[in-house]
Amino acid sequence: MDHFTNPRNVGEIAEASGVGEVGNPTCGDIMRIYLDIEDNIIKDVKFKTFGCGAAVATSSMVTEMVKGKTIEEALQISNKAVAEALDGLPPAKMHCSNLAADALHEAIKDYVAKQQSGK
Amino acid sequence: MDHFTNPRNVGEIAEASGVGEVGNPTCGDIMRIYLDIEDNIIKDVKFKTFGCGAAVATSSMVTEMVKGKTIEEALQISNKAVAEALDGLPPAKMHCSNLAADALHEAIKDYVAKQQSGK
Amino acid sequence: MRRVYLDNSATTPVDPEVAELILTYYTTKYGNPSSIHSFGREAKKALEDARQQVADFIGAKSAQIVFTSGGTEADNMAVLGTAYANKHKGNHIITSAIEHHAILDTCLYLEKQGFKLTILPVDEDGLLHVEDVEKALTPETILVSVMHANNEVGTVQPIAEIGKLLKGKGIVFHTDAVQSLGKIPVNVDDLGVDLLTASAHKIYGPKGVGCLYIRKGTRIEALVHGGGQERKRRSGTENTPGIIGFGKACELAGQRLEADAAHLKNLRELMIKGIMETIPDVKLNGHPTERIPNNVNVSIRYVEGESLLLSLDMNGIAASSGSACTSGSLDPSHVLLAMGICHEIAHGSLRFSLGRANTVEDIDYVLEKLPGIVERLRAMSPLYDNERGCNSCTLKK
Amino acid sequence: MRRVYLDNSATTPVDPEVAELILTYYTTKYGNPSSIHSFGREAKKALEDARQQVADFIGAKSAQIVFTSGGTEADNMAVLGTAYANKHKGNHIITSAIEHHAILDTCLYLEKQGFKLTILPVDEDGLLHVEDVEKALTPETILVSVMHANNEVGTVQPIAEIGKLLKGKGIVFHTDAVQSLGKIPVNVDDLGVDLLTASAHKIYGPKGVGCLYIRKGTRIEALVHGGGQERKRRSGTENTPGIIGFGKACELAGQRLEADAAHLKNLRELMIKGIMETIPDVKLNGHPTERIPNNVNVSIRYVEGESLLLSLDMNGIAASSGSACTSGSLDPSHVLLAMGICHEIAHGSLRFSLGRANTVEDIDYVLEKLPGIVERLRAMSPLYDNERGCNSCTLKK
Ligand SMILES: Cc1ncc(COP(=O)(O)O)c(C=O)c1O
Ligand SMILES: Cc1ncc(COP(=O)(O)O)c(C=O)c1O
Ligand code: FES
Ligand code: FES
Repeated sequence: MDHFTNPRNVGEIAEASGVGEVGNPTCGDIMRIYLDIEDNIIKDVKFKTFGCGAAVATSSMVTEMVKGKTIEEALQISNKAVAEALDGLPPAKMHCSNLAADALHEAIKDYVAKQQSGK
Repeated sequence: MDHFTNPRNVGEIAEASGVGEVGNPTCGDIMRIYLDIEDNIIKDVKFKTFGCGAAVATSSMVTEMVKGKTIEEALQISNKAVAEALDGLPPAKMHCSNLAADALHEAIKDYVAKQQSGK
Repeated sequence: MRRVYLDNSATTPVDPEVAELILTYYTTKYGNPSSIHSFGREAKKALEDARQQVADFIGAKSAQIVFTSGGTEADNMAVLGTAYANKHKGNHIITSAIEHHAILDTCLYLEKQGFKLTILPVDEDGLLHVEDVEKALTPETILVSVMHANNEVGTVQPIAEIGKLLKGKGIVFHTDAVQSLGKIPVNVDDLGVDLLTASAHKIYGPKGVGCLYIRKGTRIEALVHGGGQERKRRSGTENTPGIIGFGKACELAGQRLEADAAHLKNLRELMIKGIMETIPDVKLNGHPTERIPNNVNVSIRYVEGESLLLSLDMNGIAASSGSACTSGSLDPSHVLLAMGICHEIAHGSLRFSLGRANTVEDIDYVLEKLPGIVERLRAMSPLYDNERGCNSCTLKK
Repeated sequence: MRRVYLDNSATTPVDPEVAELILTYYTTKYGNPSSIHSFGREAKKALEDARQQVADFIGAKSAQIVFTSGGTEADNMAVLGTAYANKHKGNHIITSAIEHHAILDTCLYLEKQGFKLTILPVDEDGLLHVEDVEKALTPETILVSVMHANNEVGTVQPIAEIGKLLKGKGIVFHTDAVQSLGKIPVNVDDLGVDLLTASAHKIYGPKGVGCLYIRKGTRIEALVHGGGQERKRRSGTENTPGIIGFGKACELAGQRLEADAAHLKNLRELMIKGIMETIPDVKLNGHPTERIPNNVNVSIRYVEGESLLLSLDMNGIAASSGSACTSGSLDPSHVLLAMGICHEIAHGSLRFSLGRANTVEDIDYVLEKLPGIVERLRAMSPLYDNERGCNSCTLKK
C-alpha cells in the first residue's frame, strides 16, 4: 500500500535518454517511464501512470528497483519480480504489473534505438 | 377451532336408521355418519372420522346443523353452508367439508333405501 | 402453557451467538463484499472466513463452496447445473424415491425436458441398496443423487459405498446432506461425493442460506446469471450477514457434534421407548440403527396425522407429519409410501425431530400428553372399532 | 478517521428497527411457515403481513408478490421464467444496453439458447427512447425488460410510456426497480408493468431478500423446484426473518419517501455544485433532471477510477466506480460506454450514492478531500500534460 500512498519517482525527465509508453491490453490503462542513463547505468528514472492502484504501486516499485542498475540488469526485471517485491498481488491484478515492466522495457528499447541512430 | 377441540356428537348409534360412510377422493380420509330418524325428523346423529382437523370440525358442525331437521332440510345442507357456519375454511381445506356433507347425504340415502326395502 | 418445539428437522432457532454476529453485519459492517473500499473489504474478509468455516466442517477446500439461498437452491443447482453442463455426455439421471422434493421435483422437471430418469426404490426401513444403483447405471448416466439422511424417517444412506462404486466412472455424484449435517460426521472425501448440499437453518443458522460443495473439476452450469459473484457460479449480492451466520453455525456444530449427538440420541431413545410402552398399535418408521440421532417417526394406527398434530399443538407441542413442506399438502408422505407403508397408516404418521435445546422434561411432557390424545382420536375413528382398514402393509394388528 | 459511506446504491445498512425485528424471528419466532403448529402459524402470519407491506408499497395485491433471494434472482426469474413460459408464442426479447448484469447476462444466456435479442441503445444522458422500443417490436416479441432507474448514472427511464405502448399487445413488460424503489414513487399500475423486481438491501432491509411482482394472469415458469412454497412459484424454506425485514423496510420507506427524497436531493445538489466548482474537467454523467435523488456520477478526466476510489478510501470515503458488481472487474462500465463516453473517460468515473444517514458534513468532508486527491493523481497522469487522449467522446477540454 505504501507504494500507492507515497509513490516514488513520479514525474518526468526533461531530456530523457529513453522514454517508454505502453497501454495495457487487458484494461486499457496507460503508463510512461523516463530513463536517464549514463555509462550503461540507470542514474535516474521517473514515471507517470493512468492506472489502477496496483499500476501505481508496481510502477513506483519498478522505478525503485532499477535505479542504479545496468540496462542488462534492468532488462531482467519481470512483472513477477515486481509483484514479489510488493509481497504479492491478487491474481486479478497481476496484469497491472505488466504495465510497469513493459514500459521499462520499452524505455530501454527507446534508449538503445536512440543510441544506435545517434552514432 | 372449538368444533375440533370439543367435537359434538362423536360416536355411534347402535340401531341407526341410516349410516353413511365416504372416503374423501382428494385425501383418502374417511368419515361415517349415523342417523336416528323418526317421522322424517333427524332425532339423533353421531359421527366418526379418520380425517384432518377440518374434517373433524366440519363433521361436528354438520351433526349440530341437522339435529331436529327433516330429511328434506338436511339434504339441502351443502359443504359451503358448513364452511360458512364455521366462519370459513382456507381454500385448501374446502374439500374436507365435502366429507361431512357427503357422508350425511349417504346416510340419508341409506335410510331411504332401508325404508323402501323394509316396506 | 409449556411450549415444546420438536420440529427441528423443519427448522431450528438461530443460536444466540450466531444471531448476534449477523446483527453486526446488518447494522455496522454492512458493506457489499464486491466493493473495493474498506466497508467492502471488511465484508469480503468475513465472507471468506465463513467460507473457510463451512469448508472445514465438511472437509473441503474453501474454493469449493458456493453459497446459495438455501438447501433447495443448492439441490436445484446440483441437478440442473450438472445436467445442463453434461448433456453432451449423456442424459441419464439416477435418484431415489425418498429424496426431498427439491431433488425429486427437479429431476422430474428434467425428465419432462427429455432426460431419462431412474428413481430407485428403498426397503421397508427406508434404505437404498447399493446394488440397485449399480444395476441402474448405463453408459448415458451423468448424475447420481442420493440423500445422506432422510428428512422424514431419518434413515442414513450408504453414501460412502455408492461413492466407491462410482469412483472413476466419470459420473457426478451428489448427496443432499441437509439433515445429516451437524448430526453425524459429514466429510466430502469420506463420502466420495462430487457435490454436496447443506442448509444453514437446520443447524441453528439463518434461513435463506445454504451452499453447494463442488469438487474441483466438476462441471456445473450456473442457474442465476448476473454480477458474477461466487466465481461466476452464483450471481447476486452475497447475503453476507447470513453467510457469516452459516459459517459460525458450522463452527459451533463442529465443536459440539459429539455432545449434540449423544444428547439427541439419549432423548430419542427415551421418547421411542416411552411411546412404544404407552400406546398400542404403533410402529417406528425408519431404520432401527442407521438413523440420525434426532429423528423419531412413528405411525399411530387408526388416527389421522393432522388431527394428531393439531391436538399436540393445542398442548403446546410442535411436531410434524411428513416434511414441513408437504405437511400443508394432502398427499401422504411419498417417503412412507416408498417404504411400502399403506396410505392409511402413512396418514397417521408423526415426526418428532429433536434439537439441541430439548430436555428430558420436554420428552416427559410429550409422553404425558400423547397417549390421551391418541385415545381421544381413536375413539373418534371409524377404523378403530371395526378393525377394517389396511391389509397390504407391514403394520398388522 | 471520519468514515463516510457514499455507496448506498451498492448496499445500505439495515435500519435498526428492521434489524431488531429480524432478530426476533431468528431466535424466538423461528417456526417454518409451512408447519401447521403454532410456531409455524406465527411465522406464516408474519410472512403474509410482510407480503402485504411490500405489495402496498408498490400498489400491488399481496398474492402477486413472490419472494426471492434478491434482485438478481428476481431478474433471472422475470427473464427466464417468461421466456420459458412463452416460448410457444414467440422467441424475441427486447432489453436496453444499460441494464444491470442480472438482466443483460440472463438475456445473453437465452440468446445462446436460440432466443432472439434486441438490445436498445440509450442517448448520452442514458435515456432510452420509447420510439426505439416501438420500432424493435416484432410479432415474435414476448418480453420487454427495461430498468426503472439505472444503478450507475441514476437516469430514470420512461417506463409508464413504454407501458402504455405495450398495453394490450400481449407482450410481458418487466422493469427492474431495484434502484428506484424508496427513492421515487413506484406503482405497478402507474408504470403499467407486468413484472417488477425489487431488492431489500437497497432500501435499508437485509441482503439476500427480494421479490418479483407478477401481475395476475402473467405466466411465469418456476426456476427453483421443490417444496412448492410461494404458491409453487419459488420453492425453498422461506427466509421468514429476512422477508419480514423486507416488509418492515418497505413500510418505513413508504412513510419516509418524500422526506428521504428531499433530503437526498439537497445533498446531491450540494455535492454536484461543490465538485463542479472546485475541480476542472469534470462531467456529470446521467440525465440532468430525470435521475433518482441519491445519485452523483462524475467523470474526472485524466485520472483512473480505481486510483480515485483507493485514495478516497484512504480518507475514509466509500464510493464506487461503475456498479459494485463490476468494480472488481477491469472493464469500463458498459453503461457509460453505451452513453457514448469513451473508454478512457469512462475509466475515470466515480459514483457517489447517498443514503438516508448522510449529512451535510459528510458532503463537506468529501468536498474538502476530493480536489487534493484529484490533483495528486493528475500530477501522476501521463494524460494530463500532453492533452493527448480522447477525441471521440463528448467530454472535450
Ligand atoms: C433433505 C432436505 N433437503 C433439502 C431441504 C431444503 O432446504 P431449504 O429449506 O434450505 O430450502 C430440506 C429442508 O427443507 C431437507 O430436509
Ligand atoms: C438495478 C439493479 N438490478 C439488480 C440488482 C441486483 O440485486 P441484488 O443485489 O439483490 O441481487 C442491483 C444491485 O446489485 C441493481 O442495482
Ligand atoms: S487495472 Fe489497469 S493497470 Fe491495473
Ligand atoms: S385432509 Fe382429508 S379430510 Fe381434510
